[in-house]
Amino acid sequence: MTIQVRFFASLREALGRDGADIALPAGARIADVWCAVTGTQALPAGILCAVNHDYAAPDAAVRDGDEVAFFPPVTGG
Amino acid sequence: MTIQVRFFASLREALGRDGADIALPAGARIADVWCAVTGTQALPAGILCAVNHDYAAPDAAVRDGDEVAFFPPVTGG
Amino acid sequence: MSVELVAGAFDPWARLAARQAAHSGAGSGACAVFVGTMRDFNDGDSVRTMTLEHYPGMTERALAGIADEARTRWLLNDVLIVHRVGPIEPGDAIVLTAAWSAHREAAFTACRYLIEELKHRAPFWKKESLADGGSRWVARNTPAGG
Amino acid sequence: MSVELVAGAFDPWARLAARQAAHSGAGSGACAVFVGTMRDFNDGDSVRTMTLEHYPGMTERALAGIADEARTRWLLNDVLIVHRVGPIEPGDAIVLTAAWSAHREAAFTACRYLIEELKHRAPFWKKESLADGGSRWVARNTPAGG
Repeated sequence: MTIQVRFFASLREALGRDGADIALPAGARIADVWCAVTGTQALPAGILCAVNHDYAAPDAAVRDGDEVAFFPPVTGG
Repeated sequence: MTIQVRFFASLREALGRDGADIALPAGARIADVWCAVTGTQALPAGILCAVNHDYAAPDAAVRDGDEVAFFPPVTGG
Repeated sequence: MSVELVAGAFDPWARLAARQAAHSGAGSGACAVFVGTMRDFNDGDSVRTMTLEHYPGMTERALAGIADEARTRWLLNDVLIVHRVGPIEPGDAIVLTAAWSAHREAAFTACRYLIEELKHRAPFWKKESLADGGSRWVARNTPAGG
Repeated sequence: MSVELVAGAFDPWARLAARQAAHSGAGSGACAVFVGTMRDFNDGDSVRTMTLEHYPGMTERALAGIADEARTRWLLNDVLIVHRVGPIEPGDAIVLTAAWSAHREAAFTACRYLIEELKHRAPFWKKESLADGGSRWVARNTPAGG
């Protein structure tokens, strides 16, 4: 399945890109998306995750076509 | 001594006047002002009192030239 | 700090805009506001107009005292209170309280303090003219939780 | 109910005036407002400009969700949220939250809820350009008590 990944703010700058499309086997979870797209071993603490514009936990499953976003703590208002 | 008495709102309407100047012996208290100006025996519960534009208790002493006001609970805002 | 009684209709948002524009620099950060507007009903009755009586001298003194207390209790950059007196129509603004601070907690808490103390202590009295032709004095304000 | 992201400077008081004028009748009674303005200092440093990044789609969804929750929890006649995005200068309004109700307790509590939830959940990120030429991402919002 294909997942559309997006990064925001300081995380986007640190990774040097605003996202990527990535192919993953069925059954993958959000944390697997992170590891696959960044080539790292684990999702760091403090990074927030969203699936299709809703907050989601790192162990939530993703489905083909999902948009998965990773970003730092929010600072609006 | 002479006290300038003022009434407001429903109390003013009930008494049919907005105030009076009244002569009282030295040592009079706010409750005495009320009794003298209205000809009644006691200040009713729920009537608020002020001396010279500050809230005051019924047993507070008044002095020559004071402005003493009586009014119902406030309903501004 | 500004405390004002106004005898005619006032635009609370224009007052706030003017006050904010007068703040030199960009120090504040947080502004909390309360605006009370005359409703066209009260206690189940349709209200046509209202008259706000006050005690000239004591009312201004009470409002200035409340504003001073707020500035003593919280770190505020500015305080604004505007209150209508005299005849007033449904939809008109009755009261405006505002507090500016570097922090939203202080702004909110101070703004709430201003309106609660005003309703509790400032000498104003509302007389309602009802749609059925009668009139009545409002007996009591709603408590803080109402 | 209205939730809006704006890319240029906006006048919070003009927005409030327009919204209030659009309310048919005189039903509300109480309006509580919070306006957050960009300060020219933060963490002891002088801030020249700021950029507000957001997540198009998710940000609007988060704000609409917060406004809906407020309308579920309290008896409100209207809710307004306006938030700036993109480059912004000191003294500019960043955020406006407002709640209209028949009762001031509901208006105050809902207005506070709107801004606290927004700061906690809505995907916005501030990047500051400092007077010394550097820039930095704001790491964390002040807690509700700050």
